[in-house]
Amino acid sequence: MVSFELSDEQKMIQETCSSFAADHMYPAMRDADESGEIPEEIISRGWELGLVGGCIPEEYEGFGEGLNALNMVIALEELAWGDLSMAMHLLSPTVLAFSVLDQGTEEQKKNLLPRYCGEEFKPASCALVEPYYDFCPSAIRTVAERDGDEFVINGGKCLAPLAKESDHVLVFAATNPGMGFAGVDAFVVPVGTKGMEIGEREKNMGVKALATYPITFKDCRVPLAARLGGENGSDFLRLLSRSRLALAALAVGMSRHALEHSRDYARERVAFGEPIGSRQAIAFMIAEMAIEVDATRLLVWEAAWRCDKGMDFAKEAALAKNYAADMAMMVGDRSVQIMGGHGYIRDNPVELWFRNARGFATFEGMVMV
Amino acid sequence: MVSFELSDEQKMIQETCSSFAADHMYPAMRDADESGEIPEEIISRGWELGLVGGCIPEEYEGFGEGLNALNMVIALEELAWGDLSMAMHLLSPTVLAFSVLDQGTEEQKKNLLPRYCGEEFKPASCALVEPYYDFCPSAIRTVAERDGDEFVINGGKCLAPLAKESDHVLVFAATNPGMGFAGVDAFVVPVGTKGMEIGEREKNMGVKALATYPITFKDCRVPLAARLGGENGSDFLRLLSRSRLALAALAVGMSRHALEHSRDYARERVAFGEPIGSRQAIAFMIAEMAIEVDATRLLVWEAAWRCDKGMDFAKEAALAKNYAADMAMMVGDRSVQIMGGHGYIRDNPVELWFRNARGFATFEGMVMV
Amino acid sequence: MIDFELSPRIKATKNMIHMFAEQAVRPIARYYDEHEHEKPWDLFKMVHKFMGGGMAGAFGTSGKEEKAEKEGEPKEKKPRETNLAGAVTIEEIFWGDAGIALSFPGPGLGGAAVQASGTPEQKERFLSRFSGDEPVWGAMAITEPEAGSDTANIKTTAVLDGDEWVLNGEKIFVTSGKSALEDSKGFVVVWATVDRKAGRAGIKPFVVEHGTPGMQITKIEDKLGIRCSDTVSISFMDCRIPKDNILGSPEVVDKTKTEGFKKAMATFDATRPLVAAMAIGVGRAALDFIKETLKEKGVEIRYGINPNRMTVLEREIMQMEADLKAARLLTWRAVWMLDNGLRNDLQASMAKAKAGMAVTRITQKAVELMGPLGYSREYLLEKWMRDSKINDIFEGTGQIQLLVTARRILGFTREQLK
Amino acid sequence: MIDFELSPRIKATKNMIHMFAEQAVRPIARYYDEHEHEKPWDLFKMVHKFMGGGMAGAFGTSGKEEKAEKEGEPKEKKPRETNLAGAVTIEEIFWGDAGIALSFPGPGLGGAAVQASGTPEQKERFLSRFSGDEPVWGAMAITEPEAGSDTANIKTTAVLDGDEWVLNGEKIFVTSGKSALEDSKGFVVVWATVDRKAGRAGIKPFVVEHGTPGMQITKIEDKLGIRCSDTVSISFMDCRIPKDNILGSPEVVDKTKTEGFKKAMATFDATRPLVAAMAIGVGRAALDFIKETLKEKGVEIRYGINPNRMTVLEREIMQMEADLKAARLLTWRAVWMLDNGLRNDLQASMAKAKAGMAVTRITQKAVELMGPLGYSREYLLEKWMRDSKINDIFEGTGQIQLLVTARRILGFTREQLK
Repeated sequence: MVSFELSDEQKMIQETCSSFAADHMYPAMRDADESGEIPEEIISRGWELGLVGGCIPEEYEGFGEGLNALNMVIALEELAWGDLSMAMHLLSPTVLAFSVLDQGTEEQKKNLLPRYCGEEFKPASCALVEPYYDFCPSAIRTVAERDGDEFVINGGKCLAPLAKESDHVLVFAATNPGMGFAGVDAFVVPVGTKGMEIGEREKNMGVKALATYPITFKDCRVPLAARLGGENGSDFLRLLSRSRLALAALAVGMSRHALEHSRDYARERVAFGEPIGSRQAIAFMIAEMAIEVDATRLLVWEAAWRCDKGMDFAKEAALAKNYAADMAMMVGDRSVQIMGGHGYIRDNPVELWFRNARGFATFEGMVMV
Repeated sequence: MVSFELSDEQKMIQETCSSFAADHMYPAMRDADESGEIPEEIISRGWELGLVGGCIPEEYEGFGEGLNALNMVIALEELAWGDLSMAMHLLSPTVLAFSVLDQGTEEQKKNLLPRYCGEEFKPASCALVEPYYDFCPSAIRTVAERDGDEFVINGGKCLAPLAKESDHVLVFAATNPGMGFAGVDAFVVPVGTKGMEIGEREKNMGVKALATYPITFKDCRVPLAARLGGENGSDFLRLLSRSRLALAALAVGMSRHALEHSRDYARERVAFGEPIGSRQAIAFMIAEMAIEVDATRLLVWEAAWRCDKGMDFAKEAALAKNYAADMAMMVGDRSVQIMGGHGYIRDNPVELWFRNARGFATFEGMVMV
Repeated sequence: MIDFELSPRIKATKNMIHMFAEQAVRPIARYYDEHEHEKPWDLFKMVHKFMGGGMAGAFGTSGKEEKAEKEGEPKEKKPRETNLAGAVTIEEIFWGDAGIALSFPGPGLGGAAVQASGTPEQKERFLSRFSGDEPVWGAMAITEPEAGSDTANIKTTAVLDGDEWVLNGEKIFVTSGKSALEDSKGFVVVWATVDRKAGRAGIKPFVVEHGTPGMQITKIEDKLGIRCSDTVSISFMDCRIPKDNILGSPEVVDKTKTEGFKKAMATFDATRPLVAAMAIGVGRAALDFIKETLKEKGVEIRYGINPNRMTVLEREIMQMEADLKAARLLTWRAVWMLDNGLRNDLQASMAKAKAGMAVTRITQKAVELMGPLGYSREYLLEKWMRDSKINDIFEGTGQIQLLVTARRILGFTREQLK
Repeated sequence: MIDFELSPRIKATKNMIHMFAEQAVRPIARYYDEHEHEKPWDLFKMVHKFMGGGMAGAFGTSGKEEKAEKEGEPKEKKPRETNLAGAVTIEEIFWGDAGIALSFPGPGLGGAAVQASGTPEQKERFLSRFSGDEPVWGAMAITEPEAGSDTANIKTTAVLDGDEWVLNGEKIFVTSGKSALEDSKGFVVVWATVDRKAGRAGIKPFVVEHGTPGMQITKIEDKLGIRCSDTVSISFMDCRIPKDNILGSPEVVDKTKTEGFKKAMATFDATRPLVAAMAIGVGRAALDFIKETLKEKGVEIRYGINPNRMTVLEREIMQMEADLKAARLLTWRAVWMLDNGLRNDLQASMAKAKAGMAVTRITQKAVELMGPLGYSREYLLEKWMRDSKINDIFEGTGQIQLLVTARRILGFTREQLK
């Protein structure tokens, strides 16, 4: 029966994440963006929210009941309200951990999952995006060829979060090039493996506080066991779709903050004798921003709900992610426009959201629900 | 040296067409749309403007100095301000006549051009568009195969204006399928030719007063001499581009009228104690409409100017036509929106412009400069 | 607990209605577009017989459902689905055809007004007829030639003369006015002022029965679309109605409290998401048309690839689907709130604004994408483009919806944000 | 006679400037984005030497040209091309880099104000310096913390005390304020009120020389883009300037006539299309980047086919080109009118509104289309997206432009359309 009401557990998650975002993340957002550094303390506090370990069952040393897309998108929205870079940094382990939890072999689970259930934040990276203008997850150019009891990986990646800081990188490569999504597999590659070279930290327009790296693979050899799901491999489209839900949820949270900021500014800023929000041009912009933020959230919720229900949700996740990317740019652009000259100044947060927003069209992987 | 000033001749053309549109076309627009009939008298008066004969040199019994794209787009804008259907009806002979004048053999010119220089309106049709959702002029499916000293035409066409009323139809068919624009030729086919069947008058959403027909070709044989340009054939992309200039100019004229109507209504209609135009939401719509109408006109002028200068203008014409189609729909939609419920009623002209506007995305050929 | 699964009951209705829309409505859609002012009487009788004005979920509830409702409190705990059911049903039926669906018999907005502000006696007197053997229509008359969206500016007057109210004025854009007053034993709810000086506070709804002397239909509009549904102008010249045909109290309360008006607005809060559902139904019809056309041609849509690597056609379809789904979810949220007794005026306006704009865009784009097939009246696509435009206009234009949305979000009054 | 062919003189300048932009400006664009508040002094010297503030066509004319102009009447018959030349030049130089171009030495808006409202003596006194050996900047100070677009609400005061005006107040968003007042022997034109009660009529422009006591730069902004150009806040505390540093008459004419203000607006009418040209330059840079990338990959754009059969990439590029061209033509029309002594305030606003919106959209779309290459600071595309946003904001936001456009088209006054 249709309902839009959060469960008590979800309300709890929402409140905890929301106050953490407001008390710790947002106040540090600007400095983190300018310095490119996220204060240790915020991450360790954020880790205490237990979002990762909270999904991992006890048998793997976690304290949760497994993956729950809806709970996670609710959490992600709140965290991105606080700061996108910090949220993506804090949740960098999700792609590897959740992929293993969802589709890893028992051995992979036992070896890897406990690492992400500790007291301490444990980064993990993933390498999906490639440095081509027309990169497409269905046409990945990095290849993993089987050679005896090894896979040999060749290719180039970019936007791999925390690659240098991590022990492992989940690398997506084509085992059957030309087969589209079905031809892609994921490999757990330890940092330092011969043939895998992590380049200099990337400089991006936005998410400046998030450390991302390019990675090149030259005849990088990994054992068969490194393949997610072992012999059977894994369902890449499903993993991709889970990451799209995560990215869309982040876009909703960040955009919601931009909307709220614009709303408050339009209410308080006086020009020509009245608050600028009392003029239809500004007021209608804000109304449309509000409508699109809510619309995107509902698209995300519905796709996540389908995911949790075990229904096919790949199409819904793609629609939601693409819709979210457009929405975020529209909202980010208007949040600057509404502040006029003040929006162009780095004293104010909107230009940061404007830069971050454009990233969602390009981001794939990087975080997962 | 850059100038935006019309020549005296152009001002004259503009004034003459403008007053004809205001005095004769616009007052009859609604009835013509409802009845599907255009009063004879309007066409015969319109013919007296001499727009077709005025382009045909005396040697072919005309009274002009040949084609002039700029003059013609200026005229077309004014006529479409009056009514789109009437303008397209009145100028239906242009595609055949101007194509022949521009690229016909001497024999074709001598035989055909004098027909369009008389006192009486002389219709002529053209068949370019085909009834496929993805029709594309670069991939025409109607084929003309050479068989001895004849061409054999097979295929189906639609949106052929005044086909039943005309003596000749200029038929565009692929002589080299797969060769794109370069593989297309035009053929002068007399109505009644065996194998060419003109169907029932079409029912369209807009331009209801313009009679258009589907045509099917089953082994329709025409002599080699029927091919425009004879042995050498013709430059189809150039003809297509000339027709795109014409269509774009018509879109500008009709949209300008919709803009003026919206402007006047927004100025006079009072709601909530003030003219609705004194609210930014409506005012900004009108400002954007005005900007886009002017922008499109300038795109059309520049492309027409290039055409007259003998420069390549195919790309410019395509950009202008596509831009014009989007602009016309935006303006048409808003002209209805601004009138609210009154815009939805057929007492008012805006719903007619709304229906006509959508046609420009589909129209190709049909009229030419 | 967040859930997007329709209850079995609603699913069943949905399927039934869809079959009906596909088999009984869609086939005659073109005929009633080409033959404006004709009515599908056989269909009306069938609708009336089998749905007992159930479709009227669109505009308030039928006599039957009305009774059912009396039992439960308005804000009862156990979840109700009446409005969700309405939204789902409406989407299906409007997928069939908007013009015909709008012309269906039932209490309509007039009935909804009686429902919202009538006394039990009035409800019995005015609504019971909808459970009779013959199709009956109820209508609502608010708009006036000079008012438009500006409903506070109503000039039609109601003066108490002994036991009767005397109405004078002119109304336009009355949906199903002819059906209610000439084609059936229905009524129209007329909004008139009992005190011009009192502004909104003076505006009251009055029920005027068919055939009341002094009331005359002066014009039947020719329209761009939804042609099967009649839209009329009505003039009132010394039109006398019983004293107790006023809905709610005749008192002109202080000018800030505008009780009569609030009721009207409450009616709109309930119907706005349903109008959104209408739009969504038409938009879905257009999208389905494109997808079927492509399917026939063996063209598949590659969801999930990089959108910039798609064809224009693919990306447009993807955006249409997302827009349509977004509009539907916003609509479901608004009706769900209503079913659960939550204030939903903001969400109702958001849903209608989104649906109206999304669907006019979708249908206009669809006609473009289908080229000659889109522009030809051989297919219904062009009709859907014409029909859907009304959704951005009636029951408050898209601009009005944005205005209401903005006021609530910014916390501005009508005076602060005009 | 309609003509879109640039005169040989302008063509030559265009080519020269383009070469300069490509070879001297583009290569250092990233450096001055990453090193905010540093200045390319060698480039400035070169610009000053070879262009003699010619680039300043952007913001009023240089001393040299200024002299040249004295000869002809303002509304002379024989066609002038000064402003068209300015627009064409600016597009080329901003194609190179917006931040650096904006930081070029020259009279700037301050010079333009002197030009528009100064006496011959003042023009000589304030503008001659721009023909000197060293680069000099002029700046304009209008905006205040509480005013924004609302220039009529200026709170900075100017009180006549004997032979001096005493200025008090604070200004923000002064472009090149640091360059004018600290890096060179320049000046800033400060808009202050001599009579608060007089509203617009009381607002006058005053020239304040570098190093005038009581004037202090209080803040240098960190910005989203155009980082090479300094934007400063300036405070005035009992800042005393000579009596004859006021531009135009000190008289407060009746409140309807706002002569001083009209002059300022005249300045804006002249500069607005030039700001549009700046936007177009940046937009073209982004479009060129995409087209070159595709060319390298051997991807060709199929102009002329059915747009719905194109790839998303093709159609986006086609729309970008059309938008850019449309903006350029609107801009050329506006400057052509100015060159021919025609009132162009409407066309100037149309051009700026179109250019600002088109180019923010183009650059944002371009970054999306280029995926990881677009988002990376390894390439300049992301910078152009940041730089171009200013074009929809400064010299009057896009909304202000639409407002001005709408007022003129609807024939409404500032009071009728707020």
